[in-house]
Amino acid sequence: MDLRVTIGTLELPNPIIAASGCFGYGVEYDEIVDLSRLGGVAVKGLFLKERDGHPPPRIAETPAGMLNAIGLQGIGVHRFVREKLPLLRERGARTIVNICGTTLDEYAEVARVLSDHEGVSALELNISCPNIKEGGIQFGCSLVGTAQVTSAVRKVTRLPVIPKLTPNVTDVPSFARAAQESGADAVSLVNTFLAMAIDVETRRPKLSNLLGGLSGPAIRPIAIRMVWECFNAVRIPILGMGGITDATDVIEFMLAGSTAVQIGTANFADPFVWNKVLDGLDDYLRRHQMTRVTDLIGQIDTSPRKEVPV
Amino acid sequence: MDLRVTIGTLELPNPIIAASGCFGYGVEYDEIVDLSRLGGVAVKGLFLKERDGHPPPRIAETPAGMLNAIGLQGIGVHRFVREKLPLLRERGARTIVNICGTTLDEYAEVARVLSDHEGVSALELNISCPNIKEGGIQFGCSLVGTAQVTSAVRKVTRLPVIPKLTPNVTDVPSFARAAQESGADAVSLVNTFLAMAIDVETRRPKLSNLLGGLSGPAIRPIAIRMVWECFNAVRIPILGMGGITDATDVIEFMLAGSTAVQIGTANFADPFVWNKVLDGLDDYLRRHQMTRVTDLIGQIDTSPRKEVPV
Amino acid sequence: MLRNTRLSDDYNVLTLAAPQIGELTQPGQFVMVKAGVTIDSILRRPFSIFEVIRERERITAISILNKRAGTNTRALYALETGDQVACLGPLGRPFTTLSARHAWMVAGGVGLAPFATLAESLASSATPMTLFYGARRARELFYLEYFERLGARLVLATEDGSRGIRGLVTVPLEVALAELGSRDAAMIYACGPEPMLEAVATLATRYGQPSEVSVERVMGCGLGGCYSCVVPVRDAANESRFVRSCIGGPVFNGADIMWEKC
Amino acid sequence: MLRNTRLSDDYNVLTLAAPQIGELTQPGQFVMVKAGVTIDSILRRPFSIFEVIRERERITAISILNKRAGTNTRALYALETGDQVACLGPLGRPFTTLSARHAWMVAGGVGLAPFATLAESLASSATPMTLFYGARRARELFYLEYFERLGARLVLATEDGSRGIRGLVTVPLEVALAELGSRDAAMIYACGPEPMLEAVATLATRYGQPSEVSVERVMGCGLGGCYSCVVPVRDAANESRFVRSCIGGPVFNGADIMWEKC
Ligand SMILES: Cc1cc2nc3c(=O)[nH]c(=O)nc-3n(C[C@H](O)[C@H](O)[C@H](O)COP(=O)(O)OP(=O)(O)OC[C@H]3O[C@@H](n4cnc5c(N)ncnc54)[C@H](O)[C@@H]3O)c2cc1C
Ligand SMILES: Cc1cc2nc3c(=O)[nH]c(=O)nc-3n(C[C@H](O)[C@H](O)[C@H](O)COP(=O)(O)OP(=O)(O)OC[C@H]3O[C@@H](n4cnc5c(N)ncnc54)[C@H](O)[C@@H]3O)c2cc1C
Ligand SMILES: Cc1cc2nc3c(=O)[nH]c(=O)nc-3n(C[C@H](O)[C@H](O)[C@H](O)COP(=O)(O)O)c2cc1C
Ligand SMILES: Cc1cc2nc3c(=O)[nH]c(=O)nc-3n(C[C@H](O)[C@H](O)[C@H](O)COP(=O)(O)O)c2cc1C
Ligand code: FES
Ligand code: FES
Repeated sequence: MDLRVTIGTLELPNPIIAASGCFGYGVEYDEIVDLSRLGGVAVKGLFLKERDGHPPPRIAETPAGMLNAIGLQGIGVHRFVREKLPLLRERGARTIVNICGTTLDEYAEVARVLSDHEGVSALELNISCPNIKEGGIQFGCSLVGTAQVTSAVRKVTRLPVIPKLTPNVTDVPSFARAAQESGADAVSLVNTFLAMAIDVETRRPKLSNLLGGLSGPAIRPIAIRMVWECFNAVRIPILGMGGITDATDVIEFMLAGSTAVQIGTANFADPFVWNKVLDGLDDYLRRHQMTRVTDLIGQIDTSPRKEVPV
Repeated sequence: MDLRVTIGTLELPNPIIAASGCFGYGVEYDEIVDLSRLGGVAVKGLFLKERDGHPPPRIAETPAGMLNAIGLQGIGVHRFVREKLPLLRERGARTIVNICGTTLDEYAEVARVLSDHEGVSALELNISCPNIKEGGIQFGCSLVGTAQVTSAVRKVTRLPVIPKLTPNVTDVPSFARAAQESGADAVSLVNTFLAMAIDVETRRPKLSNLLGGLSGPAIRPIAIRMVWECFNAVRIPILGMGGITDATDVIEFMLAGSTAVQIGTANFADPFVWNKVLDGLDDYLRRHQMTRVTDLIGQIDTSPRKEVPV
Repeated sequence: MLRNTRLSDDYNVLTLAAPQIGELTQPGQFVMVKAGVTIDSILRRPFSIFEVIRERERITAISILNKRAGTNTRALYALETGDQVACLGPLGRPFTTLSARHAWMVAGGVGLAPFATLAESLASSATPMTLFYGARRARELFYLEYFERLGARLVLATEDGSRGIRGLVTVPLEVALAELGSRDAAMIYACGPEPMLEAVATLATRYGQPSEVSVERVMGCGLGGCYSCVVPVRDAANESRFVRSCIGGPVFNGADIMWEKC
Repeated sequence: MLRNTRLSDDYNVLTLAAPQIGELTQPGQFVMVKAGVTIDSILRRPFSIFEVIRERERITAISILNKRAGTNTRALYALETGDQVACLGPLGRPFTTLSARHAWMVAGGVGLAPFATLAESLASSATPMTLFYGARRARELFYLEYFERLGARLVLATEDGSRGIRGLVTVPLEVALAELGSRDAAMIYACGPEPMLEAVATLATRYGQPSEVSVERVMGCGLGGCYSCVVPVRDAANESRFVRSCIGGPVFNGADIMWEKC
């Protein structure tokens, strides 16, 4: 079974990637997950400097999903390359670093630092985190901002550049196009949906930050729609995500047009999800007499229906 | 316990309304629901003429939600006033008619027909149905279109005019403002989220129409966020909805800024939801020593948190 | 839930303590059932009312014949006595049983479900009846004695030939229709997969007999609220119009459905 | 799940067939548990490992002490023998038990949970120990004989005065601290509601004794993946830094937590 997929110049042994912010810096999972077996590991969003994030409570559960407002707590890019990258490299993980910035210069600077170090496979540009006021989503919600961040990073690195798009806009494909035209090698989508929950007994928001990002199975049908829209709008590969919990969900995202997928929330619910998904994918291809996973990409059958299934 | 709420000139005995498209024309529920006990009944979207809608399958379940692409099948406004309105009037239901159009003239004409008949309490303008190509969402996704439809209907009726906003846009509050400035008495939100699901075994979309609208508990946290954003942006009342299943959810929507709420999908799952919700609301007010339901509206407590609850 | 009788690895009969529903049931009606909300499914599912159960002349319960097909039917298969099941009904348009004709019931697989109550009703009016019943294999032909006891003639078919005729149940049906004398008349009732219903309705029309078919559409509410369950029905002008099968059906005149638009 | 022992209307002990977890458990560690995904909750929940259960010297199981508080704890209360429970662990930093001091355990309500294994461990090293244990009422003081059997002195407090001292458990703790001779030394362990932990840590500092507290934060993953579970901890420069309590804790030095930022 050939599970390999290609994102720009990056070849992955399979399309299953740990989603940023849902897998720490990867090293936390070293004991229970074979990091080299994953297609890739997208590490937690990194600014240039350390950040302490929002006060707790930072998460809350909602129907078939969860809200988070972590506020991008993180150790900054310099400590990352010193303290975390060596182990990831040693394990043979394909490390995708999710980078953040409050200014274009910061994005570029973080990208530069990472490009200087071996063991980084690609840069995912977080222009879509709904949980911080400065930077991030302020770029991701404007076409110009999306193009600016992408170009700024493109100029300073030869690594694959993957802007991560927000779903909180009217027309996601136009953002995918803006990314493509500014030199992106691929796009990731979706980040979380801006959302909110209130504890009716205390009348307080369930998150200290009031607003947070919705992830998990609840958002999957919307994410699938956005992947399919973008697949029809750009030529570059799509890293699809949003509510994947098993191989069936992976295949749904690939049929809609994803070249690879990321799994976030489901890893919290079950850190052994990876083997389950990889085995399930293999099993599906076998049952359908396929040999290459890439033959799934965008292969939804939208031809007119001959008969209504009963 | 005073459950009365006011929407423009319309007074409702309680804030619980059946959502459009989820309660037929109301008359279907006459045998099992006391229509006069509901705050109001929003009937299925009506064009000027009859429409046959999309071929089945028209619905599919998704995590904590459902997709629909009914395609606004309906009997048209003339048959409605002849065949359905008399029973609704007789039962003392406060009938909110959800009106559709492919042109501004059609919206105005439907509104005019309805304004001529006794028993219509308000007009809800469906400018947000994601399931039809012509009309509807093409108005609802543009500020100008929203303003045009609202003004066109405003001109021909004295009934309360309630544009129903789509959640599939970057900035819902700007649409609420456009509606307010064009003479709307209130806004309804949210309609369904444009979404999609694929059957991985057949590789076909689960809906004949490919795309459909996501409703149900899954969307609640996003809808709550949008209600709260709009509450902070406009003076007119908000009819909040999206995933309400019980009194707790109603209260969450009211705390976020809704004056009234609508229940859609949950009525499919349990057509006896209405008594459960009304009793639960009463019980909550009693427990919290409140006498007026209106004291909940927008009363989320966002003051800085003194201590983290444990 | 009073009793879960597992008939095979896929089929079971659930007895539900719902005497009020039983009192009102007419053959061909259905209930909307839910064994519990899960992350994958919040909506109820439609099931034909299989038996109306009497104890000492009083109606005490109803049952449904369940076949594992997906999320909810799997959950219904796994239930244990005492579990709560939400059940709303009886719903829908029943079969027409006024006819003094010979009654032919055509059942495919779990499509047997509406015929138990229909046979009871036909037996009480002494209408002669035949059950054409097809399944994948002999082991999946259920309740044969039940129908025999009510006086039904049985014509069986299995796909693997392990009992009765090998092939689809429409094969013996066509033979029987061809053998019908020109003055004999049958009323044909059918329930099963949609291609079978279409075949039955087409055969009935070809041989000049009336038919009633019970369609199975995905239903969101069962009450006419959602418009999910439509079938294309011929209107006065011979045009196709989508009719809600939960309130306009599930039983339709076979000749009224525009099968080519299905 | 081997056994569900309901101790009261709110508390139960679940015995889980997880010998491998038992083998590795150190006092103060926890497991991430899930009794089944529901529409309201997909994430696991953290529970202290209560007992490590041995049969004929072999570790056969662990147990957790569960208190009904919401969706998942309600489901765990309702489980029946044989039900499947997902259980991941042991996780987190355990208590420090090297100290040769007198061990004082301070438990509030379900905060008793980590002290059963701690008491076992302390008993095996013959460390003298006292359990300060507070609950709402006498009926909610559990496993007293268990601790007595291990040689622990018990100091009880109930909010309604139905057993031991009336009031919070920090009241007798403060009395005991005040009575401590200047050369006597205790190591104070605490687990319970956060205001209690703060009070214990503050008292310990005031009386010059070391303390370790086990904090209870909402945890999304238990493995350091999500950053949901942070507590503000003093860094070298005396500044507050959020530390993940699932891997940096749940046991912290009481003096390290910046309670005013909690
Ligand atoms: C009026 C009526 C009476 C019925 N009576 C019975 C009965 O007596 N016994 C019985 O076992 N079943 C009966 N069915 C079918 C039963 O409702 C479906 O098997 C059930 O909805 C499947 O639900 P699920 O959650 O198990 O499957 P899902 O997980 O929802 O789906 C599994 C598969 O079944 C298909 N499916 C889903 N719902 C339906 C549906 N309503 N009709 C056809 N296919 C569907 C899906 O497309 C999917 O391919 C009846 C259906 C109708 C409309
Ligand atoms: C390290 C650790 C060890 C624990 N050990 C035990 C134990 O041994 N026995 C036991 O009964 N409980 C223990 N808890 C607490 C237990 O995890 C919570 O009671 C549980 O998460 C509540 O889940 P729920 O789904 O029942 O409640 P929910 O429906 O999620 O919430 C109910 C209420 O509890 C609050 N809550 C939710 N999660 C937590 C949490 N993690 N901590 C505190 N409050 C929370 C919510 O804010 C809400 O007000 C421990 C917690 C931690 C962090
Ligand atoms: C707790 C949490 C933290 C996250 N942090 C980040 C982050 O740092 N950078 C980022 O690009 N996305 C972040 N995300 C978004 C996820 O990477 C992913 O886009 C989203 O959760 C949808 O996937 P899922 O439904 O599989 O979780 C975070 C999500 C969660 C739940
Ligand atoms: C089957 C179905 C049909 C609907 N039809 C309409 C409609 O005709 N007009 C309209 O404005 N909204 C329609 N809606 C949207 C609902 O009124 C409501 O906005 C949405 O479902 C969110 O609420 P809920 O989560 O409680 O269902 C429909 C929704 C469903 C599920
Ligand atoms: S099932 Fe809802 S209208 Fe028929
Ligand atoms: S619980 Fe996820 S990081 Fe601690």
